[in-house]
Amino acid sequence: MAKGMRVQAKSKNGVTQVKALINHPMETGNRKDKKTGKLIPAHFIEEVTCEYKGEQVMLAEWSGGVSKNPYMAFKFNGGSADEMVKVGWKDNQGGNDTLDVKIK
Amino acid sequence: MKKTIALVLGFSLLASLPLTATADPEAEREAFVNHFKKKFPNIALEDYVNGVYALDAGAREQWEAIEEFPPYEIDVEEGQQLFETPFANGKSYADCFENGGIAIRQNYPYFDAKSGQVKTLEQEINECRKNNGEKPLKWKKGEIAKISSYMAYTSRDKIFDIKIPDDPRALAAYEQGKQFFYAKRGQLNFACADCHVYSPGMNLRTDILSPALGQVTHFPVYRSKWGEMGTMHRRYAGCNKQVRAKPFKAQGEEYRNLEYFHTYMSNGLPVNGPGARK
Amino acid sequence: MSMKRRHFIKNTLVGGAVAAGAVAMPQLAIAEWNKAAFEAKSVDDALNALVGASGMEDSAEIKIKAPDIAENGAVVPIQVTTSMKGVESIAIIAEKNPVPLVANFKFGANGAGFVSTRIKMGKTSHVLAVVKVGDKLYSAKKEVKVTIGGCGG
Amino acid sequence: MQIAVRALTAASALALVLGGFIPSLASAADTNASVLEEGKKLAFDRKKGNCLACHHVADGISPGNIGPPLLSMQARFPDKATLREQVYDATTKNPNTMMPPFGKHGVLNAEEIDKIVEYIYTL
Repeated sequence: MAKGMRVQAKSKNGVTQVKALINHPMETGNRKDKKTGKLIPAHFIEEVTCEYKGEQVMLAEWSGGVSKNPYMAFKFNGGSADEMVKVGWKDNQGGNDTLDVKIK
Repeated sequence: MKKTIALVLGFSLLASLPLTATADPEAEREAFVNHFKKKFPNIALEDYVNGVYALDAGAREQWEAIEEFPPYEIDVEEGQQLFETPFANGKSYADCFENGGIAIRQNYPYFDAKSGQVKTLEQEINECRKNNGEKPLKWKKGEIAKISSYMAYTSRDKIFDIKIPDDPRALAAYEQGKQFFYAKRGQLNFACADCHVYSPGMNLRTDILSPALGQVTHFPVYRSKWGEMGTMHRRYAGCNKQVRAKPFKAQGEEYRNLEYFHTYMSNGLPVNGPGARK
Repeated sequence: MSMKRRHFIKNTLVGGAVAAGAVAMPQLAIAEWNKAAFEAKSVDDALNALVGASGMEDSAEIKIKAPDIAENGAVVPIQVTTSMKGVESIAIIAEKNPVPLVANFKFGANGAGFVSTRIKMGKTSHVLAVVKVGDKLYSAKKEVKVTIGGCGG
Repeated sequence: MQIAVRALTAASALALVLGGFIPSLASAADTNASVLEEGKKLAFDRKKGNCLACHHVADGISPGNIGPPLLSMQARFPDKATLREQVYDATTKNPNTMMPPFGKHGVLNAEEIDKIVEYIYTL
């Protein structure tokens, strides 16, 4: 299966922009199942990180208020083509994933 | 027996259509396109592939923000993997389609002289599975929508070229699709055309109605409302439900004929699927 | 638009991810997700739990790009840009959400003052961007109207 | 029911004229106020009248614009029965109208239509 995460990193004028798209339900825990009427348990990404040259350049903390199949982008000073960045996430149920991509 | 009744009904419906005898789909398509040109003189024809985003700047801005990294990208990638994974018998989807299934979306749906029916891309995806001993997929979402997304993706920029062959059955299918499109239905009594031909760009509460021209070009779609991909027939069923009509079966004759007419009206526009919609 | 988009996507499909990393998470700078901040029901409580203060100063150096009218409250694109130096974090808050604090992005010394994401909004309210520089909080806000669908269903 | 509501309207008009001086009419005025309130609720309810889907109403949030704004209703419909028919089945006047035939198709029952008509007649 395809990985449930896609990452792009692009460097321009000494600034690198990292964009990530993650397949994730992002359930807040406050939503009811339409059929059963029961609350759907919370299941959302709590942390997203990005590492560049072994150093953490970004750490995001999220609530279930980030949309389903979440997207995020950020920029950091530095980075150039062909170097690598690593993006990782973990959710409140212990799910996690990482992906290394080359900066373009 | 049941079939006979359906057929008789079908014919009687047709007989009641004054246009049947003189129907000229190409003239009707031109009139359809001209209606939109007149209604929106400042919208370029090619922009209709972008649906409602051709008409509303505020909505377009959000859509462009989403297209920055569209949620369907993961689905296209999964669709490609599904498409390329061989069946148990060693064959694959590519063996079932012209040109290995690549860049062919613009030819669907088409009238199949052998079966005397309109055939859609999703239908042939499942036929391909069946012919190779695999179980068919569910019609409206999931794997079929992903495979169809990938196939649409490989066809981007190809121009829709739906043909209505010189066969009374093909013309009848087109006519039935047209009649479906213009018929009021459901408790709320709406025709497809009411919203999408006569009122595109208008607000239904805060929903902005999309123009019928070009609608088919961006399917399948990832709808934020669904939080996932869905096929054209999933959307038809949703529309029917919204007007409180009983939806027809996905890939049943009604929706296939509707898709035939609906797509024919967009002939000349490029494939732009899969799309992202609210 | 469609041309640019096609081009863009083709690029990514060809380029894409080159290698899947180890499943282990990178070392995190902090140990625990900030439960208190993300369970707070008010903006002040959330900020106090998050950064230990809630006093903010409006800043014209923070720009929020968000729709005037959200097409779908479940997916509202929000982009925050700031030209301030030394940005430690950017928080995105939807004032009237049951849990107002939606996301907090922290940066190392090389943060470049830009984040973009898509958030859920239950109803029309202000979206706040709160930027932490040193001990101070700066903010900007923008109202986003959440739509009401036409078909009654 | 339609007649009952009309009687109520007459009573409330009287109540308005006489103000609070006649206590026995106060309850009729209350009833009428509640009819208007219920009518408004039904008119705004997305699963019922859902008028705001297409019509602008003075204090309705985010209205649509497919139909004409609901204002000057008494001037536009000197005969309230015509307005009621428009809500009940707009297709009698115009078969191609986009307005759903609320009564004919059973979206609303007669009582609900009466209440809605009472309410929109005040606009």
